[in-house]
Amino acid sequence: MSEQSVPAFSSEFFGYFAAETVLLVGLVLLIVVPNLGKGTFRVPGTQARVPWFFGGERYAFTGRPDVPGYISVFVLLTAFMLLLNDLLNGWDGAATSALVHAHGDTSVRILAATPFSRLMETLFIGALLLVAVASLDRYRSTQPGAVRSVRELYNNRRQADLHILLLTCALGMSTVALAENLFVLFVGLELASFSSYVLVAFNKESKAGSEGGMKYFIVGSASSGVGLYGLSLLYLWAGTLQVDALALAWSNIGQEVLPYVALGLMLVGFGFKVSAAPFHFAAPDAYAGAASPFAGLLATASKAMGMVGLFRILLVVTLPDGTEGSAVWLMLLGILAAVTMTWGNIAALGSTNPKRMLAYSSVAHAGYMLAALTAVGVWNLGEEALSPAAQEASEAVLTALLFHLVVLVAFKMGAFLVLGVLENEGEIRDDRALAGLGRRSPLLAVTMFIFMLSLAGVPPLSGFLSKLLVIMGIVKVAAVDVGTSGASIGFLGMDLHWVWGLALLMVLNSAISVFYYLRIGVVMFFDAPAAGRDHPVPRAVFATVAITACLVGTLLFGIWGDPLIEVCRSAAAALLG
Amino acid sequence: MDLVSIVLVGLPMVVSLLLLSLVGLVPAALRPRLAVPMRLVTFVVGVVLFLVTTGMFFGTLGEVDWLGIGFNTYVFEEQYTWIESLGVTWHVGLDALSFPMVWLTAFLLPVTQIATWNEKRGEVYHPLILLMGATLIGVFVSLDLFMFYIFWELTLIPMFFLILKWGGAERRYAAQKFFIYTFTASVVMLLGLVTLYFLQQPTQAGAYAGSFTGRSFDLVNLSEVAMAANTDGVFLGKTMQAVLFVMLMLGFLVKLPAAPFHTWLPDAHVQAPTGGSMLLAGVMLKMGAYGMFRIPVTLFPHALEQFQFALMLFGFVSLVYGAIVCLGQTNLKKMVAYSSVSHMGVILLGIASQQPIGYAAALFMMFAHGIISPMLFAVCGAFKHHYHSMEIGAMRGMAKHSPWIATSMMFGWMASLGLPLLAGFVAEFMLLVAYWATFGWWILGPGLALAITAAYYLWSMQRTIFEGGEATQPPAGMEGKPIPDLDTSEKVAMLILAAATVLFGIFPFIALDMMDAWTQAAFVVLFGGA
Amino acid sequence: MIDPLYVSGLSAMLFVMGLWGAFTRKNAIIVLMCFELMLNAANLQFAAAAVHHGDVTGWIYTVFAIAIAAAEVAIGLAILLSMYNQHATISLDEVELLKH
Amino acid sequence: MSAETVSGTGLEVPSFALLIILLPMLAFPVILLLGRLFNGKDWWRGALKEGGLIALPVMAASLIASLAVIRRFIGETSASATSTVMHWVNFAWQDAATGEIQLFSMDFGFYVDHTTVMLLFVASFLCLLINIFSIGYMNTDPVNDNRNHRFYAEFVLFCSGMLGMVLSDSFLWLFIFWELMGLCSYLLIGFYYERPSAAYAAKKAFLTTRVGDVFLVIGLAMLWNLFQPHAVGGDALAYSVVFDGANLQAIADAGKSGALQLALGFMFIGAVGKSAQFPLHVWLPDAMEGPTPVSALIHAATMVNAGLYLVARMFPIFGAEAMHGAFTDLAFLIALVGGITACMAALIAFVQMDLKKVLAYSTMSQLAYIFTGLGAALWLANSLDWHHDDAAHTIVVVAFGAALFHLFNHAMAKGMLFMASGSVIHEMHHAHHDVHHHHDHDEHHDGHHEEDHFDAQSMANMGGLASKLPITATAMLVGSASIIGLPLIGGFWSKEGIIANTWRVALEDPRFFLPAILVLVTAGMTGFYMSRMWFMTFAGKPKTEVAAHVHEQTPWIPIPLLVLIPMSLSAIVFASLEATHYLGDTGSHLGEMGLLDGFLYEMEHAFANHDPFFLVLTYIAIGLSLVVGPMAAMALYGGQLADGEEAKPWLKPFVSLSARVNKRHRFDNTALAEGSLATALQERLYFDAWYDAACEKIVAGFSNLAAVFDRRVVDGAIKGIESGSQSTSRQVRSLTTGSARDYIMMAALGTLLIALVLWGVA
Repeated sequence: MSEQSVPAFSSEFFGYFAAETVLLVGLVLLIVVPNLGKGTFRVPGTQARVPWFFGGERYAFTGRPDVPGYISVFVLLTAFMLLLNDLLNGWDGAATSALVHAHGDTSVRILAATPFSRLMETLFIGALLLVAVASLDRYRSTQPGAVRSVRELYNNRRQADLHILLLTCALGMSTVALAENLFVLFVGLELASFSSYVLVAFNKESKAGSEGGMKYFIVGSASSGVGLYGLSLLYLWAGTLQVDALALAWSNIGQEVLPYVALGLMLVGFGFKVSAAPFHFAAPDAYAGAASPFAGLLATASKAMGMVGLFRILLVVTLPDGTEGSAVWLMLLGILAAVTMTWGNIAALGSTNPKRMLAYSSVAHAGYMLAALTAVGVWNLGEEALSPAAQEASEAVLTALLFHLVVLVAFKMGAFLVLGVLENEGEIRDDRALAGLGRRSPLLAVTMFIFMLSLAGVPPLSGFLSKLLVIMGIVKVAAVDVGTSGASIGFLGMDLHWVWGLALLMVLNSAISVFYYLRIGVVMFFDAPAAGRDHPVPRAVFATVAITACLVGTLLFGIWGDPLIEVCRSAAAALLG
Repeated sequence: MDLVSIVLVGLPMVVSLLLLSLVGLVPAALRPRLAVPMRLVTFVVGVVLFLVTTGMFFGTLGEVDWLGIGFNTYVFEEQYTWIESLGVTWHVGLDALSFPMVWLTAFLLPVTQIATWNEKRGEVYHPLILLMGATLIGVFVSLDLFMFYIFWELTLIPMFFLILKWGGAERRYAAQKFFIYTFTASVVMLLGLVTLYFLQQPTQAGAYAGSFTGRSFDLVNLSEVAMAANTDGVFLGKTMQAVLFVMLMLGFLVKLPAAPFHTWLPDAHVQAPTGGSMLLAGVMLKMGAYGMFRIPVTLFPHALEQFQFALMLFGFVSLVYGAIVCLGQTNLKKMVAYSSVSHMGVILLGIASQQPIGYAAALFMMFAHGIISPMLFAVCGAFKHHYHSMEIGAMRGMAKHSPWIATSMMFGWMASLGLPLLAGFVAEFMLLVAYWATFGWWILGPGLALAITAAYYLWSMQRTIFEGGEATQPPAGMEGKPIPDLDTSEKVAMLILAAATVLFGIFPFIALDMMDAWTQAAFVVLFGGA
Repeated sequence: MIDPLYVSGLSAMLFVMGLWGAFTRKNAIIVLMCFELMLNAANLQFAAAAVHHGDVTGWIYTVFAIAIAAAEVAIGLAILLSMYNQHATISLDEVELLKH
Repeated sequence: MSAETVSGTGLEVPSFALLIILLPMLAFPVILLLGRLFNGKDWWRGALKEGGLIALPVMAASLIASLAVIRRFIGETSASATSTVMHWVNFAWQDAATGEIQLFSMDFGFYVDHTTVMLLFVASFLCLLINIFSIGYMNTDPVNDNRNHRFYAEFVLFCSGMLGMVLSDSFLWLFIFWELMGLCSYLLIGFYYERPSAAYAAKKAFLTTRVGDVFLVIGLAMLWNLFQPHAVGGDALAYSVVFDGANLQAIADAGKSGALQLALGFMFIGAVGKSAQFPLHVWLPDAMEGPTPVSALIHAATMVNAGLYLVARMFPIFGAEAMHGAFTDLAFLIALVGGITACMAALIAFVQMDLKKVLAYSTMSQLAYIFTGLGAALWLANSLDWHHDDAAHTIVVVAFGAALFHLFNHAMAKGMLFMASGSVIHEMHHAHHDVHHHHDHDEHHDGHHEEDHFDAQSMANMGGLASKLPITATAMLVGSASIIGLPLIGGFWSKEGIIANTWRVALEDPRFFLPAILVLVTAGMTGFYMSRMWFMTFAGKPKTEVAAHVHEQTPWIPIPLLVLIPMSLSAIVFASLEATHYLGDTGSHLGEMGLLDGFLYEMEHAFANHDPFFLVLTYIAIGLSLVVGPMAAMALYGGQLADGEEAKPWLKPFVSLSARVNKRHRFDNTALAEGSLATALQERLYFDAWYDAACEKIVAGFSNLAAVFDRRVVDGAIKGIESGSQSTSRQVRSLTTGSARDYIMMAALGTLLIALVLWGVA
């Protein structure tokens, strides 16, 4: 793999990181543009006031409350396109990745744009784009052209705040995807997290909104504190937080406790992000309190961000080829996966609030992904003979995981966006909000049902293919690479590794999950509309566009998943080297 | 032309999806007006399907000799790459195992529509029926495990809506139960399929092996590999074969359904609308039996031998227990539903017998029950529709008022209890022959079931259409009103079904011959006939 | 010079205190302070490790971590304010509308 | 007849034989459809007699075709003929073990031998007669308004089933047509479906026979598996395969003769059900709920004979050399079932007041005779070395022939009796109408019958009809005489043979004493109840006003009676033609000895047997059946006709004899009639009650229990999982307490655990 090194902030840098640059510029624009006005600047010591077009009475055109939204959508769309272009076409044909290093020392790796990070960035920006587009309806509080008042100005500002937060979130997530140093990753993570805390608490006019935000913040801060402490322990042990150096250090690990404890503490930090049990508790409250699109963001992009962290520490750092002491987390992660998926599903089973239900389902999905991660660790039993198979196996699993993360954006976000449309009518407290949707708006209801079926893993939707890929990854590891290697393992008398049991648990869990996903369908198509929600669904053009995009993704990647699988595969290969 | 992909699967699926989207797009007020054109279009498509399959049968389309196809070779075979990295292909084809089922589906589609010609909200109902048919045909023509599974699960969705939107009072519960129950079983099956997939050797994965995984979902290739491995050894080893067999069979047994996994069926049937029940009993249950033949039987003959007795017990219990439970039912439709459980037990016994005659019996039972049970459910539907009650004993002497309903009921009931010269008899007799040869005195169970079957059918007739003396007892709520008989469309449907029952009763060889041919070819391969 | 490991021990104590306080105290402000304790434990650790390894990046991490902690408190206070607006309390135990 | 010669002579059954079956079968939908379309139209009722006149030519054609077939085969001595008509289910596969090609075939074909000839004649002849009778009986009965097309349609289908069963060439097709008849009997018994009793009776008949059928079909499955390895064409149930001596030898060599006996035993249970033998006899009396022609059809011409036919078809297997001595147990069982049923049915017949029910029990009893006779014949065939020993050959052949001949005689007599009883009932009905609805004749509709509670079938309402219904009375008399076994006519020839042969076997095999004694006693009992029926109906004074106004008026009805009277009377001709030899032996001609020699031979055998044992036995039997039984009946029920009534001269002696005996020897039987035995007999020995109770309590109870089990336990498990998971969900979700502190605590605990686990690993 050829790698192009670029010093930070050189001209090449802006070429390679055009998307991130666009985001940054957009951020500045979002701060500046709504504030353009007839403001003047008093030259110090004089009475002369020089107009500097900032503050004061805002200009009519730039002060419109919908402008920030358009800017943000435009910026995100541009970034998305740039990333997509990078992802599909590469950079200049020669280099497949670009590395940002310290000035003068290419061994100090800071950021790296690889197919993997590009894919993740595309995912993050894509999810944010969907949220931004959907938010155009959500927070358009006054009609364009109406008389502006102080309150409107206030709204305008809030509008700008929202989109600024989306863009900072985007930057943070991009950083996570690009980071080659765990501390950089952590900084990006915190940037994105802080934005998401505020986004969750954005509904500050409602009790639920502020409460959800508070809980998410408190628990999130606690776990990131734990994570940072784990990071510091790791630094204490290794003297570096650069990923490749850590991997090297890990491969020479001795009988030490420190790194393992550090690893465990970091798992906590990322575990919160992916909402793995028992770090998921705040998630249902946060989802319920937040506006639906932001809840969708937490369930997709934010979770993917946490997964990136896990990939970095588990797959890149602690899993070098067939050495003693690697993949110590195998059993731990297996238990975590089993508990998480079961807990999520069982809890979702009785949830009547669709948002909480989706939150729990998100927990369950985290469990599936952890199960797949567990499987990657299987081959690493310290047997050199397994090394070639190992590479293949972890690639397969990682591909499945990436595919899963990507398509999750389509249907999970889609489901939240549908809820978002309904939220325009009032808060969603239980599934009566969805009642009678089949009659009120058949197409919306069918779309929602498709999202639900996809979440449940019904073919031929992308949720099925992703789940299938995950299962396939696990089974591949359990059934073949280990089974035929002569390694003496067995599960219930079969020539299968016990992680196959995780696959079994996973399919059983999907079966359980059908119950609550299907209930949404039943409520939509069977129950009569609730009082106050019996008129046709309010028009929400932009949200509809976003939902349509999600629907297309759900169907397309399910029926024709091949291209995405290829992309994910090359991304996986890039991450694992 | 690729008849199977384009005409048999593509056409109904595309047409129904287009029509459904159209209904979703027009304003709510206009939707009822679409009912008639929708019905017409879907009906025409259904008839076309039937004509095409019939043409295939007679060889006018494709010039197929259905008796000479052999085992694991197919006609109308088409294969295109679908998901290259995983080795998934769009692989369709027909053989003497799947063709009767496809034919049956194509036959039942228009008949179902006729029987429920005036179903409410027809603009959605009729396209859904067509969609149902498309997915069912998809299951039968799939020769790729991935594709098979996709269609397998897809069948749930139209049926879910049919039950949920057109069903009885408990439809909400029934629809969910139906979906979840069968889905649960089939995800276990899926895990089995995936495990099987990865247990293939990449070197044997054939031309369509996935670029990523190195294996292929192609069933034909897999069967060949398995057959070769099974001739001088055990494909995948004894343990794995047993494990996979169990996992796959679980999915199929629940679908079939075999006791004790049957309880979704009575609920689904009782609540489903007539059309849904007709297709559910007529074709959908056979998916389980078809799947058994297509995958576990073909791939794992050793496991089949190993589990022969267990399989027989499942069939035995389904047959006998199902019949006994039938006798205890007071709801006509529930009784018929349990009778389906009982009859599906016959199929299971046929497979368990591991006799060529038993296989042929099971295959023909699938077909025969596919003709007879829709009629039973059409009768139940007529009871519901015209009498607003399906309680046995809630009415008496209906034969006097509704001779058509009574005659249809009598005919259907008699066909179902295995009267000679009607479709079900040949299968039952062949089964008994095979069963005695394999299991000996266990035959008393099926014998008992035969008697009980007669008992519950006769009992239910006695207490609905007969008796009553001078004052026949009308169903509740209809006292003093004229009691209606079948509609014209229902009459037509009944006549068609009855005619088919008689046709295949007197000339069973129309369908049986090709089943025999398949069985014959299969046995040579599977159980090592030189 | 103090052995960096002693500093690490201190940071470990700080961390445990912070974590313990985070779920034993009801007052949200105090909980925020506990978070600061946890973050500062990490900072101390970074500094100690930087000394231990003689690596300057550890100091840089510390600086960044302090900035992060500051931002966190700012956001935290803002969120607590809005919570106080709605619930008229900053006791974590009295804000339990969303559960199960 | 020898088993070796059975398997085909190359003589083809003419293809028109198919018409015998096909015509009625096709007439079924035609009549049904036309009836449905034109019901109520005048021409349909008048010109076509609601389908009766469609059925009539069809049945006539069927009879003609039958006669043509009979004519071709009646003289054939060598053997039976088979011909395959339709390839039905054919199937071949390669045996896994041997690699041989195995065949499976269910082809349909014809098989004609002497038994077929006889039964074909009986069936088609009686069917035609009953058809004629029905036109008189059904079409003038107002109850049947607008539904006679159903009757005729089901009737022709029934006939088709019977004829098909007789003609078919394998046990499988025998069974297929057998079931077809079962269906039709169900439909016909339940013809008056609106009557609860009819609906109940129909169900009972079908179910009871179904129980037998289940065993039959299992027996067939067993038989199939026994013969499958030896079946050349794959059709292991074809007579040509089953009767083949070599095949049987192979089975015997394989040590499977026990299995074969088992299979035959199972099949016999089917016959027991169909022919209403103990213990599956309960359906037959109830089957009288059907219209009288149906009773005639079922009890005389067709269905009940099916069981006998099935057992008779087993003869070549019993008689095969290979099976020598292997099946004596089964033969005994057959005879025993026959003996018990004969006696039991006769006993019950003593107390029946319903004319048709007496005939029903009489049928049961007579069929039992035939079973006993068949049992004896089968025992003989199985035990004697009759293939090589001429004397033994004759014994076996005559024993078998006697049973079959009794079938013939009984069919003719019973058909006549039922039609005569139908005539009585019908005229009683008419008279009843005339008496009670003289003035509003046009207005009567279904309703009146039920309201009146007048039982036209009860003999308590009759009496003294000999003068009013001369033809009917004559037919009744001849029929009864034939059943009783009046020397020289009808059943005498065959019944004596049956009794004699049963005793003959009893001398060899003491177990047979039981059936032998039973049939001998039953002969006397038969004399009693048949006489009782006749005298109660025709002698004495009319017991009701209705009975006094009866007269023969309905067209069509007397025709079959007039035809059948000479049939029964001329049994001596058949006997002289050595029907017993002919029927029992495919190797003999009809009338081989010539008519006169035959007559002398038979007379000698019957009345002057060289063997003193059989001579005595004959006279005991005659004495019992002709003297003891009828005298007792006369003493109890005899009486002179009302004043001014004049019976026909040939009836007069019987009436006056009965009056004389009645006057002289009348004895008081009140004590007996009110005794517990009589009550038990009234209650049909409680069999029905027990069976009903068993069905109600055990079967229904058990199935209700099973239904509850299914709902509560099997489905309950599913529901339990569902509700259990819901409550688990509640509990799991209750851990999400809503307090942020708890969340942190959980996370901290998790952290601790993770740290500990990893510490442990390290």
